[in-house]
Amino acid sequence: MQKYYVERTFQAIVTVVSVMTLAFFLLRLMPGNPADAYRAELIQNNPEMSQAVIDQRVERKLNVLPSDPLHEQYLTYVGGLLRGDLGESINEGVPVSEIIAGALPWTIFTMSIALLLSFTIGISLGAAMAYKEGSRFDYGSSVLSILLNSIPNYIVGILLIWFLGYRLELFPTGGRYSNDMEPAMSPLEPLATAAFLGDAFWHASLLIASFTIVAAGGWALGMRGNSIQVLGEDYLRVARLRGLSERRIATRYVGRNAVLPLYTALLIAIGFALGGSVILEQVFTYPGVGYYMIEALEARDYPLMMGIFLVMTIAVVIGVYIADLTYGIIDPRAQARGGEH
Amino acid sequence: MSRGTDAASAVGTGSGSDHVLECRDVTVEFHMDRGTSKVLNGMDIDIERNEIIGIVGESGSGKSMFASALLDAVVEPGVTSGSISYRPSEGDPVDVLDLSTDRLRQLRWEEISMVFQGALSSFNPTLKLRGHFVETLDAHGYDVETGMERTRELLADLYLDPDRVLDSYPHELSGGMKQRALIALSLVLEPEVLVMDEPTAALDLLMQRSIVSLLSDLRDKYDLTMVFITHDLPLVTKLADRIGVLYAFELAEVGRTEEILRSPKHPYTRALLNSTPDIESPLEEMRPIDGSAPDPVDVPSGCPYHERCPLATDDCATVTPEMEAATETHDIACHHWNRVDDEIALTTEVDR
Amino acid sequence: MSERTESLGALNDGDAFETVADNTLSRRERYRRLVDRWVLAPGRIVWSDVRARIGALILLLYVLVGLLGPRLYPEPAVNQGPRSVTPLAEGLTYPLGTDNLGRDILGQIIWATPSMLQMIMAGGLFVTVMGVAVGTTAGYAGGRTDRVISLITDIVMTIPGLPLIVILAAILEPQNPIVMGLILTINVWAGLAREIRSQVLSISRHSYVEASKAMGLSTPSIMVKDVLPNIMPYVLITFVNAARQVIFASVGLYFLGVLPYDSVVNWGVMIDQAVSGGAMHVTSMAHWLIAPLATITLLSFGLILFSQGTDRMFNPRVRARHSSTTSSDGEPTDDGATPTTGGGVR
Amino acid sequence: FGGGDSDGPTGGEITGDEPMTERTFTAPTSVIPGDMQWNDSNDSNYPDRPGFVVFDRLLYFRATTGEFVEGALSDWEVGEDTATLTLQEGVTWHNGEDATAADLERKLHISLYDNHPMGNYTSVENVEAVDDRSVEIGLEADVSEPVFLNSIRALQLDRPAEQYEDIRQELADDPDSTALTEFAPEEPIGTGPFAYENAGEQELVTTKFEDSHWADDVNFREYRFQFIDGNEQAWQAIRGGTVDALHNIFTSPDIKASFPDTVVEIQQPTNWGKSIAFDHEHEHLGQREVRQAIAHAIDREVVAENSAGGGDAKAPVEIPTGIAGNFDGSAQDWLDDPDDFEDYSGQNTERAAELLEEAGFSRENGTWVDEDGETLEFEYKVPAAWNDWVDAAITMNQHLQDFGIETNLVTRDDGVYFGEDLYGDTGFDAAGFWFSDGWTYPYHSLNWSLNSWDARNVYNYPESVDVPPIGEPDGESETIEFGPEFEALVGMDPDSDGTRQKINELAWAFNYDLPLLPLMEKVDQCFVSTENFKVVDESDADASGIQYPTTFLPRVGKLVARAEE
Amino acid sequence: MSVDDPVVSLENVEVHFEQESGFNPFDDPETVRAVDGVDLEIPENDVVAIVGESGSGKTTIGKAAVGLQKPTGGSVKFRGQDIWEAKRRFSNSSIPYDEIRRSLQIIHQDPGSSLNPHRTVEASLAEPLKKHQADLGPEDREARILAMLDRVGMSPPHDYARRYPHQLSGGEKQRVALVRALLMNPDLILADEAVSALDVSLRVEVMDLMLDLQAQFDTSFLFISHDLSNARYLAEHADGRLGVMYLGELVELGKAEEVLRNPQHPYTKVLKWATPSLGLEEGAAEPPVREIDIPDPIDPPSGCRFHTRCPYATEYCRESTPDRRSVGEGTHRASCFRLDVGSDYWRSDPLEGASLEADER
Ligand SMILES: Nc1ncnc2c1ncn2[C@@H]1O[C@H](COP(=O)(O)OP(=O)(O)OP(=O)(O)O)[C@@H](O)[C@H]1O
Ligand SMILES: Nc1ncnc2c1ncn2[C@@H]1O[C@H](COP(=O)(O)OP(=O)(O)OP(=O)(O)O)[C@@H](O)[C@H]1O
Ligand SMILES: [Mg+2]
Ligand SMILES: [Mg+2]
Repeated sequence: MQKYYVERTFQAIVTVVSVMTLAFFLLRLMPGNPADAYRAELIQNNPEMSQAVIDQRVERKLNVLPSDPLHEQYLTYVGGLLRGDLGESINEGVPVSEIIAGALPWTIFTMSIALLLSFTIGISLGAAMAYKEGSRFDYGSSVLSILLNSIPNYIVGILLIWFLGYRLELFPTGGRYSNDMEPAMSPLEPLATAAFLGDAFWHASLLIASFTIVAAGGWALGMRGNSIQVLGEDYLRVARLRGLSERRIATRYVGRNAVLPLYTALLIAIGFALGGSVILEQVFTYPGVGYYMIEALEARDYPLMMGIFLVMTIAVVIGVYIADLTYGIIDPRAQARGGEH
Repeated sequence: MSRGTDAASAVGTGSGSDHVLECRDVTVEFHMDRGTSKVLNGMDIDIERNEIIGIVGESGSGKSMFASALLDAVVEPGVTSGSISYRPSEGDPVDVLDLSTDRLRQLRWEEISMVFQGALSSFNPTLKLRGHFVETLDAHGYDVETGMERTRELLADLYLDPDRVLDSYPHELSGGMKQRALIALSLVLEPEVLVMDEPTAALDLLMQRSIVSLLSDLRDKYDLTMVFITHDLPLVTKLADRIGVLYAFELAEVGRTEEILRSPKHPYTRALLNSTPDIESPLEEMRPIDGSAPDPVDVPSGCPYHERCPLATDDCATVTPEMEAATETHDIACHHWNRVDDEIALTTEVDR
Repeated sequence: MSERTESLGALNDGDAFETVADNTLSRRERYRRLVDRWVLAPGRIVWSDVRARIGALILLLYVLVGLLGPRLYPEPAVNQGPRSVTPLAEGLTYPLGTDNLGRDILGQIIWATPSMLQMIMAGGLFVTVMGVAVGTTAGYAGGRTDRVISLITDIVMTIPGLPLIVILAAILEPQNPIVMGLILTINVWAGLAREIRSQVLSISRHSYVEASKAMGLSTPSIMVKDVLPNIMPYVLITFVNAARQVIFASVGLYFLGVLPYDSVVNWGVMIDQAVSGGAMHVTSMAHWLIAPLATITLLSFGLILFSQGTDRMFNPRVRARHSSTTSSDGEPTDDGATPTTGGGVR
Repeated sequence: FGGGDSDGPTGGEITGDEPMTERTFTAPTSVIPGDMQWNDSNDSNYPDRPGFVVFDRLLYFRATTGEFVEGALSDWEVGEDTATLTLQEGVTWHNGEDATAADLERKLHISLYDNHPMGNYTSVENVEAVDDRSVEIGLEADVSEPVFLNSIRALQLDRPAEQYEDIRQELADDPDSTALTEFAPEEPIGTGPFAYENAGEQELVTTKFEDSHWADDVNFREYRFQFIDGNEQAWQAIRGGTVDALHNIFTSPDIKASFPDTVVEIQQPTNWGKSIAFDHEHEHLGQREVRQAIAHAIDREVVAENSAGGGDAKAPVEIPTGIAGNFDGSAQDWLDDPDDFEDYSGQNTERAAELLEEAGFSRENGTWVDEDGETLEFEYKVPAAWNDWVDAAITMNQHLQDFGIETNLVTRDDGVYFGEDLYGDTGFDAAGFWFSDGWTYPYHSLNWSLNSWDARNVYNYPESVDVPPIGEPDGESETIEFGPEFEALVGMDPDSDGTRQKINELAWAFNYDLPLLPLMEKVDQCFVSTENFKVVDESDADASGIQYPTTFLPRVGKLVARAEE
Repeated sequence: MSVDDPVVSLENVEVHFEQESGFNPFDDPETVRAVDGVDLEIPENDVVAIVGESGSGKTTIGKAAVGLQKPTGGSVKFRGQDIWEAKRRFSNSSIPYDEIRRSLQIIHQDPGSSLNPHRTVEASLAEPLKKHQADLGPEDREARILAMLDRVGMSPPHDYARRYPHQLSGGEKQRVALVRALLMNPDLILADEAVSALDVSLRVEVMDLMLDLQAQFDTSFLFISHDLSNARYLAEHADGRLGVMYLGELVELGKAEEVLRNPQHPYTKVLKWATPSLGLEEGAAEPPVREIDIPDPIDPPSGCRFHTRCPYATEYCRESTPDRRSVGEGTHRASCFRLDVGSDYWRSDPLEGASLEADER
């Protein structure tokens, strides 16, 4: 009875553990170490700093690096993880969990809005295209969707920054919120909170737009295919004959039956969104987890990288996990179809 | 090549009785790259109130097109022409093919409803059966509560457990149960006419037979007129009052069931009867029909059956046969129908 | 009985089993048939679809540029022209202008094409081969093999791809485009494997597979003849996705500067240099950024268009229609107007 | 630079009696303000540029002339065995306390505990406050004034008792204590003209400190730092008016041209430049003729120009001698007779070919091969993210390839480049390097190139080389032992003839043997928007000499707010 | 291999499927008892037709008989050699597995999926020849295929040979499948609902063809159908036997004519009722079963499996399982208590809705 849940949970744990182990050792295989990276940074930012001072600082950085054999470091790390301790960032000198806690909400904020927007736009457009299959609208929108889908989102990002940010100066091109904005997140101050969220959205709007534009094309194409299939189903013809209103048919019949198969894809996309934010956040210098990922990579900040990798992996695992566990509940057909979906 | 449009030549039904549907020159066409495909060709037939009429024919002969045409529901991009006049028991007759969208929406299911060939895929897979009933009642402004009462009664009449069925998703029911539920759904608005397109094709024989025997009861209980479409001749003889035989998108013969069985006059009907496996009749006499069914884009001229017909003469290849009445209730579209008895033996022993 | 036999065929009983050929097909004819089936017919199919045709032309353009470009077009060199020349400003000397070091931009794009194509091919092939091999093995073997492979596949699929690629690239510092291609698609194959596994499961339920088994055909030959042709559309789509992933990721990572590059030009490096060189700020340098962006977009657009139109190539219906050695007069249905609903067309 | 308007881009004359305004001056910072901590001995998130505003340096160095200028110190004296440092009158901590000699003493002590290079000449016991404002430092080794001052030049008065006295005690008790490096104050107690006000997620606000000894010359209320990461964002910020200044951001002329006319550029030499480091143990690069040939084959002017995007922000090295100061040619002032030196300028491929042939190479199919038929080829590594270096390297690479030397450019991750290639075990054939670390006094740069740990270990330069007399490359060679030479130079009076002589000899050794090949010197570019502020002309010595104009000029009243309307 | 041995003999075969609890995590893994304790011998040149409702295990028993479904119990022998024994690697079987594999062939119900859509008719038909007559050159192969196509009435054969399956009608596809099986020169062909999907008028044609070829090549046929009239047509023509399956059990088996003329098991009677003849008589309006729907094979009823629907069922039927009994002399056998006049059945109470005497015909 509970066997499936247990198995699935076990698999999720195995996945996280193996990915973490892999990542741990891969990270140490990378050439260079935090001290090297620090030297590079010092030299670049402080050309006037004397070599002696640089050496001295690098030396200090080396001292904070653990010198145990790798497998012991691994055990220590795992031990720490079990206690909920992600370690301390070598570069920033603060607990990794603190950095992630600071960055994660922003990535979740932007990515969830972007995903929801792209999903909504995509499925509406896709359904509209399917309804008008073969029309000029369908043709044009399909080409547009394909075109959008063939541009990497970071390129869209560059273009948006370029034109809307730099050229027309309509949008901010980076940062989380305006300088004069007091961060407010409290139900007691609804106005301030709304203003703050609005401002944050304003700042993230280009980033969100780049993700949305590209992803919406993909969703639209998927939804179009599904809807066309549903539109050809017998039950739709019967529903029309039964005199159901077009609205009910569009929502309860076409919409629902065509969207449900995308549900899994959406959940998995949510999981992958964290990892997918890397380049975009870098382009927009938006300090979310993806941004810190590259920062950490450049600084060879192992604990921070591990922490971020962990978060990204867990996000995917949770996405897939939820998708697997709930799909049967969401879509009654799944039970009939069996495990494959 | 249509057989004239004059309504006078409508296929007789005998005793000038009460027609619920009168089809005149009903034609369905598809325009395709290859040419125009006439998948129903000048169909003239009257359907009496409270009768069960069976329409048989081989696969692709246009049976489903006829069924769809009765509700003006031929799939796009098919074009239906001709006239189908519907005479409700109260009120004025209307032409089904000439209705406003709203009136058509009301006509369908409230007055003429339909059970499809594929019951298995006639339900929305993500909606419980109850939902299907409720939304149908809702869409037609019926009182849901009384409607559901009726639904339960219908389901029970069909040997189904109403509660269990209503609370199931379609995939949770077996094919036979789904098929019966679909029949219930088609009757929920108390229509006058029920069109059934191969309602049992996908089912087991036992289930087919059981459903067929239920249908007679339903007809009596709910005062229905039924159009029962099938390729299974033995099955329909158990049920129908009259049978029409379709060949190559046209009616070849129509008559009372015993007339079709005992003295079929069209060579095709005879061949069909002779080729139907049957547990009773002697084996040696069963023969297949040679040749194959015509392509709708390219139907042979004259009598469409002439290429396969043993009686065919030169005339058959050029002159399209008109419906001729053998008896008051029996019409045949064949130049040589009166030679049939002598030339083609009927090998099935029908009466016993 | 004899009557029936007559109706079935004029040949005498038993003859059919001993029949031997009385004339041999010329080798030429055989060859012609093969070419028609495997080359001409697919070609005609692609050509018959606007999307596929445009896609094919785009891809052909890139392949030609990749093969011939470096031979025909001078290698870009530092200070070969003035700095930041705008497109066509100096006639056709620098058709797309020059960059901040006076290098011809068109030259850079052309000279970067071969390695990009190698990278794409390497990535695409790697994904396809891995995915098909792993997926078919799992799907066909079933049982414990399947469970173990599926678990590994699921795990690989779960690894956040981009970060992994970044780390691998840092470790391996690939310079060789082929190695690059492999790294960039390091976990893409898992998706294909999973897809193929379920396809194989469903295909092996088809009765013709069972018939092949009944004939005693070996598993590999059933795989190749009965299963693979069905999954070709998936393979093709995945190939394109892998190619896209290679393009997107490589360009993205070069752009981020986390991939090493040498003096060989590269579109991603061009974008990086253009952005950090201020192309977004200075109108007169916009071409420096637009050229590689457009190059990348066009290529992936071409790939997608091509794949969208090409999955028809694996549809036997379409194939039969375009094959000249298969007569088409006997075709019972016209699938150009195959109904999507209703009527029981068999 | 800028436009030629009658009003002048600098925004008119600065009279020195501009009225106080409520204006805010905004500049970028690359550290997220919310993360900042203010102990520069702690390596994480110390905001460098804001540090310049909040803290005072002991003294400032004018890179153009090599002079030292008053900072927190008003006076300094470097004698035979003691150096005396004296604080300015009126230096006040931002918590209101007067800064005293004890504070200076604490600073020096802590620096010495922290292994500051000053420790080469003294130790904690020798550093003592002698009165309210002076600290005396007992010197343990011979050291000339410029060398000593250079060693304390980066020190700032930033160790108030309130925050650091305990730490000093702890360090005194236990020199290995990590108390200092772990201390991370979120709010600084500074001594500079602006005091910390608050730090948000995006922005750091500092306000004018009225008790500062600089206060009279500052006429605006706030100095803010906004988090801006990356050059593109910074360019956009000054174009869009989000910031009033950029400090030290390389900007090509094209980009500069896209700035509003009101933005003026202030250039500033860094005395820090790019060179090619050769692995002296490399089969071919270990040969002097090869290095010289390479020097001739590369057109350093083109390299510098390309590296500067066609602008003048990179100064090509005129005569490679290892002495900094090519920005204005001051490097040559040290040379008694510059003509004696090989200047390698232009692209003299004939001479290069001659040199290679002398060394036994010959050209086959356009490529140089040695006597054994081995191709003259090497890998050239540069850090990938240093765009100007990469541009220079691409150019140089092209020149060498055109000449027939098979070079292969390899860009490396910065950390790997320094960690593995330069300071690690991977090594390199040739690599991008620098040839002076910011000091104009030749002792430093020559010592660094010829005699440092880096010279020995990074590019494997020998401890001694045979060098012919100055200006006579074909003369009889004499061996120079670098160790003793430089040891002697530390303590020598910079103004003496002997010192000059020695410097010339060493510069010649460099010029002849080319341990490194200096290519160009970097010029810092600062930008100030004169929309709301006025700034002195670049010709002013203060403006172009002291790092960073945007933080130093306000102190001396040369960057002032316009009167508010 | 002895000549007396039947081509295939099934002894007490049972096939149980462990059903993977599909998607729904709440389902326990279930065992479907698709076939339970079936004995059947198919001698050389014989035709056996098996009928039964959907899900009664016809396909499963058929596949077990041709070695495509491994039985979970009992044995399946080919001319006395256990098939699954022979399949094991390194087994020293008297008949090599390859030989067995060649001898047992199958034709499927669904003409649509029985041919690989990606291969032309010729390519599909070349496979068996390549496999079992490797010495044939490509031209001979082609000639033989064309001859066979012609033989089954598909002319001109070279035109058909180059078609893809979608270019064939259902009847033509079935013929190709038949040719494919025949080209293996098999001893037994399992025709699993091979005509059910065809148009009524085509069924006779294809069945005639099968009968013809059966006679010509001395092949045995195991013909499976849910349609009694088709089964009868084939079985009676070949003078073969007819078997009736119900929920995994073979409840009646005998000469086709006998079984039909004198059905013994109540279920056979039901089937007969359900198979309409072209007669006019209305028949019993009510089906002669107490329950229309077939019980769940996952949890088949105890005792006689038909007792839940049987109009004659008694308490006794619920508790005990009937043995197979011969009906008269000959091979006609059925499993029903009513055949045993001495059974306790007659003394037991009828179940609700049933009666011992329900209109006996
Ligand atoms: N959408 C369509 N477009 C074009 N032709 C169609 C379409 N639907 C059906 N046809 C053709 O119309 C003809 C009649 O089809 P119809 O569905 O009425 O046959 P049928 O008698 O119901 O056959 P079956 O017994 O197989 O259901 C067939 O030849 C079929 O190919
Ligand atoms: N591979 C399988 N796994 C699990 N259960 C199976 C499998 N094959 C068949 N079954 C089950 O075994 C029972 C008998 O199936 P079988 O296919 O033999 O029936 P059938 O008589 O051929 O029915 P039909 O007339 O529908 O083809 C059914 O309940 C079916 O669901
Ligand atoms: Mg139909
Ligand atoms: Mg079956």
